[in-house]
Amino acid sequence: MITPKLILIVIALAPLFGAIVAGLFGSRVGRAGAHSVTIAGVGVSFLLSCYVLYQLATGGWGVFNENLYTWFQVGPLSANVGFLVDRLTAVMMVVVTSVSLLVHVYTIGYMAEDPGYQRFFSYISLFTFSMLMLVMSNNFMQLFFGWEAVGLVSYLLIGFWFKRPSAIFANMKAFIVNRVGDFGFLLGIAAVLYWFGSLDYTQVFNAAPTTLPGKSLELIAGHPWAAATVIGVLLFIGAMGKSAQVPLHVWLPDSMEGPTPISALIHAATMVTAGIFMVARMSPLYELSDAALSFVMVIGATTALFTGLIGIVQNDVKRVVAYSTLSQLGYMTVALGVSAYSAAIFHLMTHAFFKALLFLGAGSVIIAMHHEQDMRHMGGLKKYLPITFATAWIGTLALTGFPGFSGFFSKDAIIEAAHESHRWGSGYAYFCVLVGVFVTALYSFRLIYLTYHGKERFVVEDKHHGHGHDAHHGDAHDDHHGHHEPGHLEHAPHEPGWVVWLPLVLLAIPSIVAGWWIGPMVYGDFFAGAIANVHPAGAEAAHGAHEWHGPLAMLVHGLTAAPFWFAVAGFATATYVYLFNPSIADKAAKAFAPLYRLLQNKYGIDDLYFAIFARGGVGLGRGLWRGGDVAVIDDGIVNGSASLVARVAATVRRVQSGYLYHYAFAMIVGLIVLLGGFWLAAR
Amino acid sequence: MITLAHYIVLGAILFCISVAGIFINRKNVVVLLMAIELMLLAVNMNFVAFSRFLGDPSGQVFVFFILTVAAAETAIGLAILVVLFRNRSTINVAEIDSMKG
Amino acid sequence: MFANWPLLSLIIWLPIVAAVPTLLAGDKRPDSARWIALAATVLTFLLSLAILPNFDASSAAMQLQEKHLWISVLNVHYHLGVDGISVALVLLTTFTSVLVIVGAWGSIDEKVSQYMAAMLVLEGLMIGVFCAMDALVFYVFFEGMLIPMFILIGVWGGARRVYATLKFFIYTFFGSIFMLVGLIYLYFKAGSFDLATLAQVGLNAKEQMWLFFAFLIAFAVKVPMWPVHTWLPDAHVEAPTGGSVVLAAIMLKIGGYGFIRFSLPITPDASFEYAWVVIAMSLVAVVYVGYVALVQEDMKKLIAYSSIAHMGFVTLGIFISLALVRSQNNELAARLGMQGAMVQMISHGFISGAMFSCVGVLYDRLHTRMIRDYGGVVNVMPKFATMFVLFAMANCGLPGTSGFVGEFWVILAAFQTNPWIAALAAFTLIIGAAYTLWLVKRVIFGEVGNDKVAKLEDMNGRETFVLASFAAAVLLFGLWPKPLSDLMDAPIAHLVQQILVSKGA
Amino acid sequence: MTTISLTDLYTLIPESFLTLAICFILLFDQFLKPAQRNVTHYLSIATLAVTAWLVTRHYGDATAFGGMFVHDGIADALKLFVLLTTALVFVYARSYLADRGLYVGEYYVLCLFAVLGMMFLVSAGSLVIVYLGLELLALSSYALVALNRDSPLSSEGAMKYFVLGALASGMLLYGMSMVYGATGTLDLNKIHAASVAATQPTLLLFGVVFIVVGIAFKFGAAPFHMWLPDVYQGAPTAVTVFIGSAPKLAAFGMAYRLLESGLGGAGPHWQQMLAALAVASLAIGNIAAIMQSNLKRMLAYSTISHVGFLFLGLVNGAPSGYAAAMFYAISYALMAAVAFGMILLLSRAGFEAEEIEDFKGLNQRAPWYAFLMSLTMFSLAGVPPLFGFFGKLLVLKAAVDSGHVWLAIVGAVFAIVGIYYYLRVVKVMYFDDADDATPLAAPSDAPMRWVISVNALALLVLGLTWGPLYAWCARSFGIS
Repeated sequence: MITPKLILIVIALAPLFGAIVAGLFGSRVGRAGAHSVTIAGVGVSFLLSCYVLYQLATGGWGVFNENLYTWFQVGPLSANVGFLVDRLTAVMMVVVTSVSLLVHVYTIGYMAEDPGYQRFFSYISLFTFSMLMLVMSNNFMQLFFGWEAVGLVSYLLIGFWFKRPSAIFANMKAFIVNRVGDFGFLLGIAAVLYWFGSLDYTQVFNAAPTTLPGKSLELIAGHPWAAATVIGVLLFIGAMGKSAQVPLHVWLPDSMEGPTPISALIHAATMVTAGIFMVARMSPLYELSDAALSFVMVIGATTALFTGLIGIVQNDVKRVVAYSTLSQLGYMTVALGVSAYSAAIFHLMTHAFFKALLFLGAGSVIIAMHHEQDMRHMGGLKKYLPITFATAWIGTLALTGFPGFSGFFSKDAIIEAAHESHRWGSGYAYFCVLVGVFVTALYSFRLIYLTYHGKERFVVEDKHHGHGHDAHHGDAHDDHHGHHEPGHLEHAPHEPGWVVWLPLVLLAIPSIVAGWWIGPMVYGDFFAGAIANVHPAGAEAAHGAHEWHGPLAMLVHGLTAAPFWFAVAGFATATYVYLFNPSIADKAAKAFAPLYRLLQNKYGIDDLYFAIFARGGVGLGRGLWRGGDVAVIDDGIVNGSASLVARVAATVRRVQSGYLYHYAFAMIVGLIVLLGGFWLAAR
Repeated sequence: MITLAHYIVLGAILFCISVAGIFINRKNVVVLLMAIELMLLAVNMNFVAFSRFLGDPSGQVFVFFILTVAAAETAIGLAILVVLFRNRSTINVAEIDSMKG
Repeated sequence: MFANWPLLSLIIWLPIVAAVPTLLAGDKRPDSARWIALAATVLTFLLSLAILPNFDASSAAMQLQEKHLWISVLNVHYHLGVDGISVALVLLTTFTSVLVIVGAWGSIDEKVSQYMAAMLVLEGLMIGVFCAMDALVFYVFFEGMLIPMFILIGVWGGARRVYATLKFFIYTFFGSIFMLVGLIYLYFKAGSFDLATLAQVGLNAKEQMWLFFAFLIAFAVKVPMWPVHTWLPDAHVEAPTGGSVVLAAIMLKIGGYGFIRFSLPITPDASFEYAWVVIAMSLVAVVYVGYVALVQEDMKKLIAYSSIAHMGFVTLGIFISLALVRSQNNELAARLGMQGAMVQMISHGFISGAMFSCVGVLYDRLHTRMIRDYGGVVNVMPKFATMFVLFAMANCGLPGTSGFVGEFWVILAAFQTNPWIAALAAFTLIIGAAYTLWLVKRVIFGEVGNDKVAKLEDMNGRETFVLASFAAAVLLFGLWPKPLSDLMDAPIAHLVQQILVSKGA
Repeated sequence: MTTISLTDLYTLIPESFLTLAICFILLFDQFLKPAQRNVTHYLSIATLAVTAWLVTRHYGDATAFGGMFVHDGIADALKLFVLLTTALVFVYARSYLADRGLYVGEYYVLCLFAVLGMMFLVSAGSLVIVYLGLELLALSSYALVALNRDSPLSSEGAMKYFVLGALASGMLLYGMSMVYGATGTLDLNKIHAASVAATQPTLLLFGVVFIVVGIAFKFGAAPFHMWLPDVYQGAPTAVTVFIGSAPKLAAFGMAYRLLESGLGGAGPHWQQMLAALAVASLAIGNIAAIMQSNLKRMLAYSTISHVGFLFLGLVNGAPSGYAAAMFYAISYALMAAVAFGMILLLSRAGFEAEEIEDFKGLNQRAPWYAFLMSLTMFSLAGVPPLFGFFGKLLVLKAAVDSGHVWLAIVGAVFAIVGIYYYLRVVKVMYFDDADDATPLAAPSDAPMRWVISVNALALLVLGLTWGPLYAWCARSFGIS
């Protein structure tokens, strides 16, 4: 009996099954076995997700909301594991499984030489499972479960090459910074339980409009905070960690230490958007607090602009894309902050495709360049990697919002929404997202030019003594990071096999066309019921819908709007500086040295955190340990009382002098004391 | 007129002298034995005086017992003294301190 | 079929009695000692499982009661019984004991029979603690435990074992002796040591205060709570692996169990009045001890400190619940917090046991526990590394592992009293991850640290069995803790009712 | 004065038998060659056994000689345990004595005389009997301590014991004279009546102070304890084991007779004094014991601390308190017997196992005895489930019952201090490596091996089944 429930269970568990097989029995099933079973698992999930989306979109199914089993039960309160699948979920499921499937395929090529092949497949399948659990959850507990599980897999994958000191530093950093976010998130969940007495989405959302207003919490005596604000801000702190919003963004660039496929899947397309998804999911709560939304908006805007700026000065091809991801996540967050949730989700979707595309393209370059990631040693790759080159252009155009590409629609909707918003801080947000367009175009085309155009800045040493990239194969404990001299290659770069370029092509298609669904998804009521304030009667997005005349009209309108011209300006600057006159870049760097250094140092935030939290924490710990535990408690009180007893004992021993007359004297003293006591008592 | 109180005070004085003899004496163990005898005599003085004053003979009977026991006690004390002297070649109280602490 | 058996007595005395043949096997026949011990613990475990079908989890009543007159003049009974909380802890004990015996198989080579015998006696006494319904019987088991543990640490321990074991013994004795005086006072008031009777006896505020602090010292040392925790790191560091496992997995739980059995029912008003003391101490444990754990250079010490921090959640949960039910009459949240505390106890049993077993695996190979002597273990021991990372994640409370459940509920319940308490408690998410993952980074990941590490061999079947068993438990109760909550819900609900009632006289 | 009837003698059958038997042994031993000393040994043990049997035969309340001799459950119980402990001592002491050329009849005769003294002491119904019993015990003890005539330590100990003992009995007598003066009688029952009526309170209470001092000395309570470490250390271990065990029972009997039977009316006064002495004893005993390296000396200080605990029971001043104290005394006597017995067991010709260091690595050399010794140490320390714990439990309970909660807390605090030095012995046996790891040659004295094993295991078994014993103690004091 194939019920929706069964289908959903299969969707969730198929990748888990793949992960278990590849992980625990990796050596038995072999490489081919591992990738076959995981790809099959994710493939099944993908197909069924598409089916679910189709059913939901066409009205074949209603919203699915059912508990699978009770996880914990205390009296009337129960925490369950269950699925809430509506259109929002379904879109996320399709995004997750589709990108995941393509990344699985791509990995076959990318990780071909890696000794940890099966392990890698196991991890990414496990990730898919976790992410699905996150998006399909119908309650806060399971949301947190998925939330942390994706964090775990991210941790494992960033540190996949566990011999690299930088990798195992990055993964720890990622996990701990995420934990800072989770700290708030968990408290947010606690606040939800406090006011609603339930962890179930539906119950909470239904009760929210009646429960929350008027409730407040005095975190600091005399300063009551509205309940909705408390919940909103706390939950959003979680999102800040997971979606790498300032000031918890520091982990994401470092996470590029992981293999590129997971940068595409986890750190661009899906996991980092969990925060966006979460806020959209919680929109019924956020709608009750303007303050929380303003907070969200300001954080998002700051992220959008300022992390984008850092992207301009990065030389590592993956890091540029990573900062671009940060910036785009900021856009989504701004959309959330102005209550344009569906726009955020829409951008999330398009971004997933084109950002995965960009990452995988970068990965393709990296393979071709034998794990060289520095753009300063690239250039002119277009003739070697035609497919990658073409798809990279598509991705970049989508990212920069070239009219007609998916990014154009999604981003324009956000900018428009920010423009229309009257919420506190929306002016700042609008400014940030608008300037962000220029920045985006600048770093994106810089990447394109430095990588694919211009002169070749690498040397091919055609040495034929077998020191090719196959040389690693024999060594099981191979450090994957080649020990080549930078910019020296044994072979000319060439397009990797079909498993690599096929996903690029397949991702390029939605990168172009996905935007055309903007009508129903953002301005229609596709998400009605799933997201609050989706209806045209709502505030900001509704304003946009008022003028909504279809995507084509939007396209035409877009050509005259400010964002487009900002993008063009960015493109022009990049083209002039990096394609035609590369020396300007260096001159500019020197001319604006302080600014350049500031960006190079990522505003010093990483260093500051390291000094305060890492060093400071260790220092504090050492102080507490040596000063508190060892000095005061142990040496002072515990051993101190022991040595006090010993000192007293030494005195007592001296009294026991061995002399008879002292003994007798003691007796007399005892007698006199007793007599004295008696005398006192008798008085 | 000699009252009971006088006897009691005398007994107390004897007792104090003997006690003082025990802990002030730092020379000779034999003096200790004498002090002990004196103490018993103080007690006997009390018993006899009380017995006489109360008109109850049992106190005087007790005195006989005490005297007898005191004799035995002295005998044992002297015996120990001899043993001690044999081992240590001294009966100086101030030198008997090999065990302490 | 076991309905009429004195099951509790059986599981208490079977291991203790089995210690005799184990000891008689002598050092010349270590294998017989091992097999006898294994058979005894496995049998005990099976018998303890037999409790479940004969147990009604929906009832808060003490079940499987056995009551025999022990000291007629004092009206003391050998009175055993279990409710859901006890059953959970008994099962934890019997389960862990099997693994400890298996784990000792290869790592203890000297005086095997004595080691096994001490472990068996210890097991029996610990089960006794969880089954005792008479305070004197409880106390006898509670204190009796010290002897085998003292021997275990002292004989098979590391370099500073004498200092550590004396510290352990005297610290614990220090705590419990005041409880003894308190119990005697209660007997004076109630004329009985029966726990149910003691819970009924009326006490005025002053009496309750004194008794509360007497119990607090005893159980705070046992848990251990800051600032009486400093015996634990030393004891753990010096103890043999099995000793550490038992200590962390079971013995510490007795402190938490004591709060629930003694402090709350007997002195509810004082417990409420001074709950802030315990809550403050617990929060210090979470934050302060978390920082201290961060800088440890010895793996066992680090895990020991992390144990203290985690046990902070147990005490926090218990006393938060008390505050909730007393000041807000929020019974549901109180039950939640209490459940959290109890689940945390069980879960910490598995996780800390597993972590110490992990360290044991490494220690057996290189005979060092220093973090700096390792590095890149994953390169040579992939299976082990997988387990280690799993338990590390459980240790930092990753959802899906049992480590999450308790912390989650305690934090959620704490929020209902005061968000700041919850915030400080939730700080463990960060600091816990920091010290655990830093440990993982330094020990497991990276290039092979040195030549000795390069020669390490991965776990053998026996070690895999031990860690896999722990892993199964950690994952089972992480993904599906409901069996635990069902088991303990009724007694906790009852307890919450009980502490709601003031007993001022 | 009533006439002396046959029933009076009948009441005294155990004591009479013992007296005759001692005289017989004293004479008989003269005709034995040294090689035949075993006859004396077994004869002595048999005498104790028969006496015990006679005691049980005459169980029940009776008085003799106009109330001078009291025959009640308390006396009987104490006598039985005195006899039992002495028998244990004889068994433990034999090979030690034989190895050192001390295997002489005097040892047995003196011990038996001391036993006789104790039997009278615990049955005393009059100040005279108290004094006579006490002196019989004391004089025998002085001689016993000096038994090894060639040992300087032994004679020094004896001299200290003698002088201080004489001083103490002088003080006791002085107190008795005051009490006599205040009450006009030597009969304890009449003194009790008079003390309740308290016609001469000042004089009476003045006497009470001195009597308490005498009792405290006999127990070895601080600050009247100074003799104890030196005597325990100086005496041959075979003697230490005797004076360290049975006389505590007698001292309890004496305290009960004097303080409760006699001076019960002054209870509140002497209870306060005992409380003070208890605190002092707990403190000094436990603290001084920590620093000792000589096991006998350490056990001596530990005795002082145990006396402090025992006093907690006496402070109670009610039957349940006395029962607790008696229980404590019994448990202590049994524990002390093993503890000193173990020293005897491990010593051999030319080697005294007196130093704690001598027990190093005993677990490697003789695991069984190490186990027994550690049982004893844990029992002395008061760790459940061993016997010693329940004694502590009962006396602490007695203190709490009488409202002396603070005293119980003091006891508890010093129990913590005390645990350290007992653990040290266990530590030395189990955690340290022996200098000489060769297995210890099993002592040739098979009865001793068996008896000491049973004695030590009894500490464990009685720990689990102490109910009947306590019931017996309680019954003796009229608690059902």
